[in-house]
Amino acid sequence: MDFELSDAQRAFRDTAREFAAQELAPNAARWDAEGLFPREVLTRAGQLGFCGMYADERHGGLGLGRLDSALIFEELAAACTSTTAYLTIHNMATWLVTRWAQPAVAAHWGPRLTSGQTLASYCLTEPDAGSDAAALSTRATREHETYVLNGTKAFISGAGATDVLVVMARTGAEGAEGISAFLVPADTDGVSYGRNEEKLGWHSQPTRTVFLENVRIPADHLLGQEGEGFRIAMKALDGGRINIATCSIGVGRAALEAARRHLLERSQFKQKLASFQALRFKAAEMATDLVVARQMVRLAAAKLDGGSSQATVYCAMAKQIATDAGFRICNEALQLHGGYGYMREYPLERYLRDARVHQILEGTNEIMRVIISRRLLDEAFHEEVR
Amino acid sequence: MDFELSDAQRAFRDTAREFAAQELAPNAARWDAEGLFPREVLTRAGQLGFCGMYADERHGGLGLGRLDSALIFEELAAACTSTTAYLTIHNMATWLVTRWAQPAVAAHWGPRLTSGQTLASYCLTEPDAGSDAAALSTRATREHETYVLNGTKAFISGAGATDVLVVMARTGAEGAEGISAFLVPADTDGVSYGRNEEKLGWHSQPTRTVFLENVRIPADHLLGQEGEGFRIAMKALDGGRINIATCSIGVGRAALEAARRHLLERSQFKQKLASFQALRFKAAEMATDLVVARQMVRLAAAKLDGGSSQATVYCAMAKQIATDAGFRICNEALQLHGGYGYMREYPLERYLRDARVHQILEGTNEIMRVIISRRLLDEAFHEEVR
Amino acid sequence: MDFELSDTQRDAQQRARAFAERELAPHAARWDAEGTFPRDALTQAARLGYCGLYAESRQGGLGLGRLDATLVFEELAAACPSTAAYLTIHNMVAWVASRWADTEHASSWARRLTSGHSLASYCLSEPEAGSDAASLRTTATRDGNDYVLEGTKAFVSGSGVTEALLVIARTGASGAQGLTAFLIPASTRGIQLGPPEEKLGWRNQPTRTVHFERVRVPADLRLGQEGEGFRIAMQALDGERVNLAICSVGAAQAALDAARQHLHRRSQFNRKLAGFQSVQFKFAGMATDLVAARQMARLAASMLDSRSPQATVYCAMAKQVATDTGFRICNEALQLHGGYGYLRRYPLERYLRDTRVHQILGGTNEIMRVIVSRYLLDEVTAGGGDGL
Amino acid sequence: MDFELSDTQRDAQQRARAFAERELAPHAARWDAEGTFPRDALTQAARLGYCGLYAESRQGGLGLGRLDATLVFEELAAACPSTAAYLTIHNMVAWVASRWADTEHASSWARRLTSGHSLASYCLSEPEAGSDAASLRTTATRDGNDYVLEGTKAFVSGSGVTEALLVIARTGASGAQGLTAFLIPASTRGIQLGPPEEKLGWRNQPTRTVHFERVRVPADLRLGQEGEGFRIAMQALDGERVNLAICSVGAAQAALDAARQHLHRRSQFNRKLAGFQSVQFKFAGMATDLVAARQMARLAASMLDSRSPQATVYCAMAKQVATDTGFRICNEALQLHGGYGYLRRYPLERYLRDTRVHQILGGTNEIMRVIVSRYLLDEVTAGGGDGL
Repeated sequence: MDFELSDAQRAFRDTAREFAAQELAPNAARWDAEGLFPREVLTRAGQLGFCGMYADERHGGLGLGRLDSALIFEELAAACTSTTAYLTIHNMATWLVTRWAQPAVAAHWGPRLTSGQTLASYCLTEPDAGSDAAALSTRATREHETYVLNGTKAFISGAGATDVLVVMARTGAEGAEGISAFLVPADTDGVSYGRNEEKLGWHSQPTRTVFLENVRIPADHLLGQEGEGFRIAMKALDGGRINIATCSIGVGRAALEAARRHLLERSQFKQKLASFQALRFKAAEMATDLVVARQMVRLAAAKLDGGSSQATVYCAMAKQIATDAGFRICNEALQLHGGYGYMREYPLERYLRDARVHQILEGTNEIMRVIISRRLLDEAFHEEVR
Repeated sequence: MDFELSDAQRAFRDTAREFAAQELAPNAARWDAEGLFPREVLTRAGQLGFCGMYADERHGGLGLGRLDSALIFEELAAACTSTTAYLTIHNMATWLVTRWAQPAVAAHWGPRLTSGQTLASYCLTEPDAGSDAAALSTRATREHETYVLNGTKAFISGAGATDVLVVMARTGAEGAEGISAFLVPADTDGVSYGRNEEKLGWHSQPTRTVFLENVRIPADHLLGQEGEGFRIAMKALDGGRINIATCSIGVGRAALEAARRHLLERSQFKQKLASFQALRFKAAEMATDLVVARQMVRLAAAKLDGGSSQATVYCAMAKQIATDAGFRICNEALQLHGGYGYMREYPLERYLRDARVHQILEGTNEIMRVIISRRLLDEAFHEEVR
Repeated sequence: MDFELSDTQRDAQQRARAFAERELAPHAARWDAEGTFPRDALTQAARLGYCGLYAESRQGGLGLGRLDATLVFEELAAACPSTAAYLTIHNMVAWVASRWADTEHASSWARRLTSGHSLASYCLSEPEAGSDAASLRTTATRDGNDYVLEGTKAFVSGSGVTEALLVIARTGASGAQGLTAFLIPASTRGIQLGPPEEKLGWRNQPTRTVHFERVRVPADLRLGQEGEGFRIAMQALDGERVNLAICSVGAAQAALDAARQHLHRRSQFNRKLAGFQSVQFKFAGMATDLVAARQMARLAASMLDSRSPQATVYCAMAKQVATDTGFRICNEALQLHGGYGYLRRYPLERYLRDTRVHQILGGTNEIMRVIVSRYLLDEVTAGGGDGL
Repeated sequence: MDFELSDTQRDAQQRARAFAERELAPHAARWDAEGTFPRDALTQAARLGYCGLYAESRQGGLGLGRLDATLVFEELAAACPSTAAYLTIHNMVAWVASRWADTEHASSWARRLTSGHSLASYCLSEPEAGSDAASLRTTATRDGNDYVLEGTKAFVSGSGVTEALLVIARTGASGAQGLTAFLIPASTRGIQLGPPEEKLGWRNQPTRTVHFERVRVPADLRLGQEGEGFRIAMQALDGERVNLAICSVGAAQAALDAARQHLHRRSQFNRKLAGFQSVQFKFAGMATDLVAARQMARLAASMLDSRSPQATVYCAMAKQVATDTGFRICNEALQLHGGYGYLRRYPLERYLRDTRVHQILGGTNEIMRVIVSRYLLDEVTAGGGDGL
């Protein structure tokens, strides 16, 4: 057991911090205000390898572990949570493709995705299957050398601005076993989009409903085997949860830093805010919560890297604790800013808006409790989760 | 709508406060340490009418409302929560007898109970029917002019030291409709007791299991009609919940007052504790929580007094909020005392121990949520509860 | 002690609800999206007396108690928290004007406010004096029959669309005793407005910084005496804290109602959300906390009505509890909606944005704790739990 | 970065668990009820090296790291929180003795402690100096080859049954620089004990006030130099905070395990408690918080092991989080047991009583916030979230 970062990890972190300071931080408020999807900056992130962090090196990925990736994502998210959150989704989709696509398909799309030339969306959720992914009803029907997809996907990040869709669809019977995964080029006939949803936050990435109407793709665009889709989706989600949790750590850290500066600069009643004990205690609690959350995320990432059979439950724990802590810290930092916190001139209200959805996405935090309690109460694994 | 106490209410409160200061406060720590059930003091409380506060005047009760009674109980509980909690149970049982016993039985037992000469226990819970009271399995079988009772009652306050048992038993089929209520003189053959349970708190009242083995009582000791027992029990519980909530208000108030004194007296780092802002904020939150909880209790009591069809849900709300607040305030007051709070020399650790069970008794606070959500989600009453 | 609403109170509540459902609810989302100040709806509200609910009747107000006013504000806030909150600010100013106007000139303005012919903004906070009102720097210097104002006021709600400004400025020495209140026509020369602030919520009312550069105000628009300004401002704030508390309650009630509908409509895992016990428990907790918050707001309002010496403490308690609870309930209702809660198509994210500022305005909730702890720990006569 | 325990660590953990289940768990309830100090069990523990886990090996300690020690303490605390907590205090003193003993006399005591032949108490707090250790008033005046101690120490765990006292006393000017550490045989003339305190928990270890009246101590029992006492005390406290944190984790794990069993055993409404979703969610929250608390304790321990300059901050964080979490989990596990949780027949109420003091001892959790906020807000080099 060793809690120190290695030299390589420090180097990745520093590179990411520098990129974030140059490319993300100066633009985040504007992207939010104007609803801009920063395609070019994402491509530049790709040049550093950040579009395929844990994709394998054969396909142009960095081949990093999840723990290493978390260090990078934290730095980026501290500068622009919304953009980084999209980037984590792209990374998840990229990993899926490089890991499960058939060789020719992987060879074609892998380098494009890992380099960030091509961007991806992940299409799992449906209007009537939110938390209950196994109930999805989008169908993929085999017709000779093609699959034909029909259905509707909801809350799709990046949709309309991305080039590739990773789609979960039903090829078999009801339930989890009937689901398969597909790579769908976004320009395929029959793919259309709903309007860009107006949201509380995450304004630098579009969210749209994706309609699939007789979308015909080559049969080799199946990822993995038929019926393997749910398992693939769940594996992707484990990592996705760490990613989104990391985004909460990043934004929470940025909020804490802003609060710290404000406390040291602003005076009331002829004293610096930093001299009021009640505010000091609040800052101490925020900092402690942040460290707790970060530890949980790193623990879960290490479990995933180590192939632990309990990785799923650790990922669920990390997602719940870190996204709750992230929102709470942002909200408290806003409060410490008083009226200024409510204004767009300061980043706090943006942090609050962006962090809020992390408690909902990639499985709501209620679903995290379902996962955790199922493992710890119903199954025999209790002893191992410590 | 009027939030002021009437002159009569102030008078009751003042009488109770005086009694509490003279008879309860000086002895509470000793009763706790030695596990003494203060029978004589309870009889003296009876002389002031406190053993039959909301029993009718014909039977020697004061005929007060629940709101009036709550004012009295709060004063007593601030001096000795454990004893007052027992007293509230006695009041509940007394009310049950005077309200539902047949005239001759009420005429015999009523004045004895309201005067405090005779003390009562309330026997609802069973080892296998805690939250699920309708599943109780104690049976009462009619044989000519008698009922014969068999079964086991758990967690009975006062048992072994009281003279009368109010017992819920099954006379009919399964479920709530098969339950009837009985008055059982404690000296009836076949009544026996388990050992005095060792508990975290509530040491001034014994808690025992009550065994009923062929306990034969006259048929006129039935309270209300056959099959009416569950309804009676639930009505009693509405009031019981306000009572126990009030006990939490009382002990919370005592804890807050102790904390206040300590903050004003104790110095650290060459300053009074009362000058540290973080501790000041904590005290402010405790005080606010106390006022919130007290308002909820009074609101619920007023709903019960007014015969509101929603009284049950308000009582459940009050019980949950006030018993949670009471424990939290005691716990925070203990913390504000530092090491002293952990010692028996100070009352805080006793407050904590006594307040803890209020979150469990008279329906756990989880059951309160079941009641509230059932009404507000499942039934059509939503609009009225505001 | 009596917790039931009278028939008159119920009528007032019902009338407000009907008005809110008709005039506010259908437009609230649009006003928010487009940043539209709902002038017409406020004019409609004025016809029901809602621009001078507790202003004195001799100046055209309804002369209601604060408790009665909470019934109205709660209903309006359930339909549009931002509009209701602005209206509470206007009512606060109208009340101050009606109570302290002692010249014909000032009274004419008071009547314009209570009738809603003119709308008002409140200029108290300054960039360097948020929580610490006694340290205000804006000055009002007597010059013949006028006062000349110099200074800057921050976070002024409604500024730019309102006709009257209640301004607290310094006429004397430093500290609380040197402050004086003025009612100033917004069109007075020398008043400069900053750009409208971009905000998380309260987007249908503009918020601006207001600069006073040699603003000349006739002395007969002074409210009360010189040096009385801090006391007036604090009394106004007591009432406004109750108002913000009840606006949070109203918004939270709307959020709870929305959640209830959603739980009955939406299914997951082949079961209505309302059928999951964890959801039921969450809902029960929200409902309980909401009832408690409403009680606190009403209790504090009634303390104001009966001029209790502890009213300030209770107003502070009510503001802290109800605005914290209100935001939490809106946030939990959003969570119960899952992804939909995050979308503008549903009202939850707006409730969250609009209620958030209630924890900050009218004295932050930290300042509320300062007030309560001061009473609890510093005042000689205060009791602990007993004195409350 | 590596989160897995090594094989050696797992072995140590398993050995501790086996010891705890055999020697502590069967007796913990009785020791609590009867107030029995478990001398025999501690002697058994000493055979495994548990009386000098991280004491220096040249003085007979095992010389383990703090992280390794947490593995042992956690297992012991899961069986008997009070005994484990006392043992952490003994280990702290044994470490101080082993680290700073620089005379043969002092070293002989250090070896007695690490071997468990003698047990130790820690005398730091005074009636008027709880959180504020720098203001200690107990004096040690040099007189020839001796020091003469005068003063009173409060809340001394184990006093009356232990053979050695680590005492921090004032040899110089006021403030932190004037303090010095001594290791004093408990049998020394002039040491007077107050009556055992009645406490909420930790009932199998006596707590007393210790009075020093002209207590003459040979100078070769001084630990470190004159003026080094505060630094020694603070270093000892850093480690003890991690120890208390992990003892809370151990107790909470035991409470969680008990709750899990109960939920599978007990039925209500014809269903196992484990089948109710609200119960499942509560349980999930407890488990998650427990894992997080354990991580924090281990992180802080590893900071001590690597002598990180921020170790004090992390120890403070870990102590606050883990002791708050530990108490909360014990309390929630009690609640999940319903009425049974309140009875002594079940261990929950004991866990609650025993863990409660961890939020107070070793610096209250309020003092932990003081430490963290000082680092965050006052130190020039500190970052915000980034520097952590």
